Amino acid sequence: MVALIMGQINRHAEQVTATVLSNKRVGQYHQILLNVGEVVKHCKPGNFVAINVGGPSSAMVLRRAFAISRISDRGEYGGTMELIVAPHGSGSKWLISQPEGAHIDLVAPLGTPFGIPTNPVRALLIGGGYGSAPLFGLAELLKSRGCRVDMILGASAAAKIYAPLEGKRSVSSLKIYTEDGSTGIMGRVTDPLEQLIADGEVDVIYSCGPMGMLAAISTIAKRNEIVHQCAVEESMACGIGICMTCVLPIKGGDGNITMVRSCIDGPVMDGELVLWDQVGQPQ
Amino acid sequence: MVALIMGQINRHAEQVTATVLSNKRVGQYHQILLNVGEVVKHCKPGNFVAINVGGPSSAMVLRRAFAISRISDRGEYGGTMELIVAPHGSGSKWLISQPEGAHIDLVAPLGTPFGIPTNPVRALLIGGGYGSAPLFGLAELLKSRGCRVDMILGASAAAKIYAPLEGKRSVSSLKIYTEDGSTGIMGRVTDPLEQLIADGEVDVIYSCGPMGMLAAISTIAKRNEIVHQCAVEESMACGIGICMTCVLPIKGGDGNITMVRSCIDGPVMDGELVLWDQVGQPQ
Amino acid sequence: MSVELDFSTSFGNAWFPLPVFTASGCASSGRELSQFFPLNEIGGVVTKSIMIKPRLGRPTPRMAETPSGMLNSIGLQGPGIDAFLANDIPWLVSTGARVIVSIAGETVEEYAVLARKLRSVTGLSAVEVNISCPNVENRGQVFACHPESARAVIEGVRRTLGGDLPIIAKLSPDVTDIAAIAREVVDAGADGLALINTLLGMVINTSTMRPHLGGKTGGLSGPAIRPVAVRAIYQVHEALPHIPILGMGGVRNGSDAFEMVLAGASGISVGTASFSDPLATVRIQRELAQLLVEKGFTSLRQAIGFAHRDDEVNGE
Amino acid sequence: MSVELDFSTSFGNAWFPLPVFTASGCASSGRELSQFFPLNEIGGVVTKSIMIKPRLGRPTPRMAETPSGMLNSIGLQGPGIDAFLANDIPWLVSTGARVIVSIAGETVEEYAVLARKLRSVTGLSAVEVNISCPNVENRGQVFACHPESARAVIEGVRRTLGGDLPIIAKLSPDVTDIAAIAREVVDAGADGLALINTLLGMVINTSTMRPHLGGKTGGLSGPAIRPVAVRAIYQVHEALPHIPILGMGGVRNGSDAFEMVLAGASGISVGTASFSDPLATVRIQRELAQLLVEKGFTSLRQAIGFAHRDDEVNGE
Ligand SMILES: Cc1cc2nc3c(=O)[nH]c(=O)nc-3n(C[C@H](O)[C@H](O)[C@H](O)COP(=O)(O)OP(=O)(O)OC[C@H]3O[C@@H](n4cnc5c(N)ncnc54)[C@H](O)[C@@H]3O)c2cc1C
Ligand SMILES: Cc1cc2nc3c(=O)[nH]c(=O)nc-3n(C[C@H](O)[C@H](O)[C@H](O)COP(=O)(O)OP(=O)(O)OC[C@H]3O[C@@H](n4cnc5c(N)ncnc54)[C@H](O)[C@@H]3O)c2cc1C
Ligand SMILES: Cc1cc2nc3c(=O)[nH]c(=O)nc-3n(C[C@H](O)[C@H](O)[C@H](O)COP(=O)(O)O)c2cc1C
Ligand SMILES: Cc1cc2nc3c(=O)[nH]c(=O)nc-3n(C[C@H](O)[C@H](O)[C@H](O)COP(=O)(O)O)c2cc1C
Ligand code: FES
Ligand code: FES
Repeated sequence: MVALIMGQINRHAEQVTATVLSNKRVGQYHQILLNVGEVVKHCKPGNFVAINVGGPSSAMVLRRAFAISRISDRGEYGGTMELIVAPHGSGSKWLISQPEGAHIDLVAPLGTPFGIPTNPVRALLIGGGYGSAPLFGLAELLKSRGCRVDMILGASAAAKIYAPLEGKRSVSSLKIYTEDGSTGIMGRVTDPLEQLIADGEVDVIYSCGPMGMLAAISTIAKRNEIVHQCAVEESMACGIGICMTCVLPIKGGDGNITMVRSCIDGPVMDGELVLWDQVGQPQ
Repeated sequence: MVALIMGQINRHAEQVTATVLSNKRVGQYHQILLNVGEVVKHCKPGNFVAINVGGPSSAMVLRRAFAISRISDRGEYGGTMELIVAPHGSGSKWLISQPEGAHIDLVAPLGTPFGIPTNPVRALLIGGGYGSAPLFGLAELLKSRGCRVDMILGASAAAKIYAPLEGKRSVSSLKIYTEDGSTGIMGRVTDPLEQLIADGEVDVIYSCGPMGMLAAISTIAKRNEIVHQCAVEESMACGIGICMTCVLPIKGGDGNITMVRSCIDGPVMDGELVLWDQVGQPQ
Repeated sequence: MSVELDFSTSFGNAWFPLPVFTASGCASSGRELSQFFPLNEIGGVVTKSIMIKPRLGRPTPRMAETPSGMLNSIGLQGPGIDAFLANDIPWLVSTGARVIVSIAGETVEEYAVLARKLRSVTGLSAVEVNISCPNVENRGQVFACHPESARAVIEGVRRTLGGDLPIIAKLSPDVTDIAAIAREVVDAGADGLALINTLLGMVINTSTMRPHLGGKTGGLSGPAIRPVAVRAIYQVHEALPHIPILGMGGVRNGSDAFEMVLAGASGISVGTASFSDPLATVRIQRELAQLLVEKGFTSLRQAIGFAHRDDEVNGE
Repeated sequence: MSVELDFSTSFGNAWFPLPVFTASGCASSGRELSQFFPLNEIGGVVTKSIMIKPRLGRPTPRMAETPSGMLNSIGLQGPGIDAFLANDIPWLVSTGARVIVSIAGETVEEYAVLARKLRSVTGLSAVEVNISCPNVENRGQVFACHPESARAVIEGVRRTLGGDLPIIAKLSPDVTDIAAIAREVVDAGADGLALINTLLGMVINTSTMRPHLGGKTGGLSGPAIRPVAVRAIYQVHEALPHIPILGMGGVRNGSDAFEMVLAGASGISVGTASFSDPLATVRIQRELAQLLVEKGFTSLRQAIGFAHRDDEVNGE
């Protein structure tokens, strides 16, 4: 696994101007393909990008963070990167309204990647909402290393499940859970987890999604002594480690709490180390 | 002439959503044609519009004022309005970047129109830079009332002269002055003024352009007792008479100074009443 | 709305069926806005601060746009109280609008004189006392900046006005401790507080390399200052939970207004937003009503200061 | 640039070849930004305010974006002065960067302790004293808000530090009279002033209907506050024309920096702008140089306070 508390910015991070190659609506999300050039070579599953939103006279002064969904450094455009964007507030809405050809100012790659096991293992990938975005690229990579990849996706409703056809190819199994039962099984991604682990189907869990989901998975993983790498999501003002807004409480080596920056020591973290019950609590 | 100090907002002013029909570069300016609907019926030469700029998450909180260049209430689109926009700061640059089909939030018509004489007179129209924009519509109107219309346009350089071909048709004569001589005569619009007046060619002067130009014309008009209607340009925060930022010092009836709002008691004012030397001076 | 919402509010003994008002200086005397909506469809019109004598105000330029805000330096241009009472008020009252007159003076005495003139005027709902004005008797320092001068103005107005018309004291955010000033003016007889006036700011014109505004400094308003306004409202409501607050400062939509209500505002004034949207006041009022209903409130009153609900429990 | 420009500046006896700095708390200890540009190509790095002990800081969320600005409530998270001096400073000094260490305390004594620790550290250019911290000995009121406590901190630091290292006192804009505080701290031994720290603000989360930030209130920064910063710089330069000012608050480009220089700043710190543009500090420095040359200045010094040039003539 990757070292967790490096306290160092991704050494490949740079500011680039990307061009929108396509922008398609997929369910409640937008799939945005960007031409980003050379930088793609250093992007790994789990990394994210930080995007300037709103144009030159925007009232929005902070970048927005988006997970890198998939990358390609071949093809007619050179390096391309795909983002899956949920319309949330004004920044994401601006982004999904960008037409083909628009220029996007982004900093990439940022943060830690998912750690890739050196031996083939049985990996369970769990995604919540747009949290599935980086998991398909991860699945491909794991598969290419001989891992077996199972995937569970969950969301409140069908339109919030992101599971592209191409992506499904890289997984051995895919289960979908929705809270309203509008697609897949009615329930939550954590429902089948204990059983799968008991059945010996899981060596390592990779997850990405809402913090509550990550916390719940962490509890189960810890109880069952399964390694759990999760990509967290805290409000970030800078994305490059200089503002200290994105911190999470971590169990330090000495047993004390440490507040680490999730933009450089994350987003991918060891779920066991995060003190989930203390996130957002006064110290 | 129109009453000058009415202290009342243009009674036809309303907020409308306009659609960009075309947006063309003309010299240093952009000629923007808007579909504005019914409101066009109440727009007169001299009136202006106030436009929201920058879109929903813009840091620009104030509307921008633009003179109505020409209007048409016939044609395939219903009421249309043309604006001539000079790229200046972020607001005007946003406006000139709006593509065909974009929606524009505008308030129109605003302010006082040029007063139209009841008898046919010899009218001299003087425009500086984009200040010529409203003069062509005015020229057509004056011509339709049997007036003779001469026009003098001036600017620092050729690219800042706005004089469309169609517009030229409505004037009997057109002289152009540029400070660098890059087109027309080298000099200023005021250079030939005394002589034209002395020659008995001018009953009334209409002007629109930079404040310095209007002041200079006013001095000459006053000395020669020629009526001078000028469209002024002060910084405006609201355009509808509620903020008191756009004021100009006027000689009141009692000889005292009055500060009138140029957005509702202007932009067209009696040049003789404006206390030009006190504009921007502490009272 | 299908759900019943009690949208009324009070400042002292003045009851208003609706809670969103214009902000002083951002609606002149209401005439212009009345072309865009009927003035009796909002909480009320707060008029531009009026002084005793006619005033020409500051030289132009009087405004500068700033990021998400603007500076103004109008310098209280106006016709003087007599012309104002003769021309503007009767018209305004005739529209059925509820009227809050804002007054401004250069001495404690001037405020009292203004209050005396208002005593006999019919149709007024309240008086807003703009104490963010330079005190000519004390090196031009703003009344609202010092507890003593703030208190003196409100005491004078209270005494002269008699007991009927509610007084809303309008405070400046440019102070070290706004809750302390609030306490003084309430103690001196204010029935409510208007929070906040503009922040003192400046823009230098990089072409002329001089202060851009004719008056050099100006008042900063608009969305840029909203976090400061919300904080001031929150602090003052915490200190004086029973004093109604007229909240303002960068309110642009219903959600902004709701934020202020949750922080402790009993009513909202809309200023700068009217410059870009003449319908802002009615629109914001409508949006606020919708939000209250969506959140399950059946009256505005329930929501006032709701963001403080943990305070008693947690201590802090 | 083909034209010669003397772009250097001084704070007390510290001379800097370049005038644009990072802002405290907006560059951590420089390491991350060094990936985007060499740290010795700017005026210097002002480090995040360091306290005596390690601190975890405030709970999350620690930030909220606001119109043209943001609120932060970090609560001075940091490793404590000893770890900081052991790990961060040697690295920073090794990059060739000029270093200004920012210190923060909860008592007058703590500031003095911090100053003592800095005495023997080599490679520092100056100390920035962040007095916008709650004074635990006086009801948690911020040191910078009262002349006496502001003075006490700076006197303590000056005494302990000895005479060599220049002191830059960083003031809060949340005061009634910033020039008065400035006078006190200069009198107490500050060689320069940093203007301005953030404004106290708050955002209410309309979903939870509670203050959005874990720490309830936060500091407002970014372009939204620039007019307040320019005004503060202008006022303080007017009151103390010979005291160098490190200007900051919403500087986003060269023109913003130029505005502050004209108002009276001898140097510029760039904070929030680095969050959206990691290269902001160098870019702004380059743009400022271009503007100075375009306007015909041959040195930064000539432009400092240039907007005041009419003051002597016109009085005001
Ligand atoms: C590491 C990381 C990866 C992410 N990946 C994705 C992704 O792949 N797809 C996607 O749709 N979204 C993703 N998000 C969430 C995305 O950043 C937010 O939805 C977005 O910032 C919201 O901005 P806004 O202007 O639309 O909303 P607003 O609510 O207007 O934003 C206001 C401020 O709050 C911050 N903010 C709001 N919501 C979030 C959030 N959920 N997480 C962090 N900051 C937030 C914004 O960045 C902004 O600074 C990711 C966030 C992080 C931290
Ligand atoms: C009655 C009237 C009619 C006008 N007609 C035209 C026209 O037909 N074509 C045209 O190109 N321009 C016209 N202008 C000028 C136009 O309003 C400004 O160029 C425009 O507001 C600049 O905005 P900006 O965001 O591009 O510049 P910025 O400098 O970024 O604007 C900042 C602020 O200053 C104000 N401002 C800046 N320059 C001016 C100015 N010259 N006059 C008034 N306010 C200004 C802006 O409105 C804005 O509030 C007119 C102005 C007025 C008052
Ligand atoms: C152009 C302008 C003029 C103002 N005039 C006054 C005034 O006369 N009296 C007063 O108390 N406040 C005045 N204010 C302050 C506003 O009433 C309000 O307190 C402030 O602008 C904050 O609200 P806003 O951000 O919604 O505009 C004025 C504000 C502006 C922008
Ligand atoms: C996230 C953040 C953290 C900050 N931390 C500190 C700090 O530790 N010490 C300090 O003196 N100022 C701190 N500041 C204030 C800045 O140094 C600066 O004074 C202020 O942000 C205004 O500048 P800006 O608008 O360019 O950011 C901080 C600001 C931000 C945004
Ligand atoms: S987002 Fe700024 S340190 Fe992580
Ligand atoms: S622009 Fe507001 S009154 Fe004229």
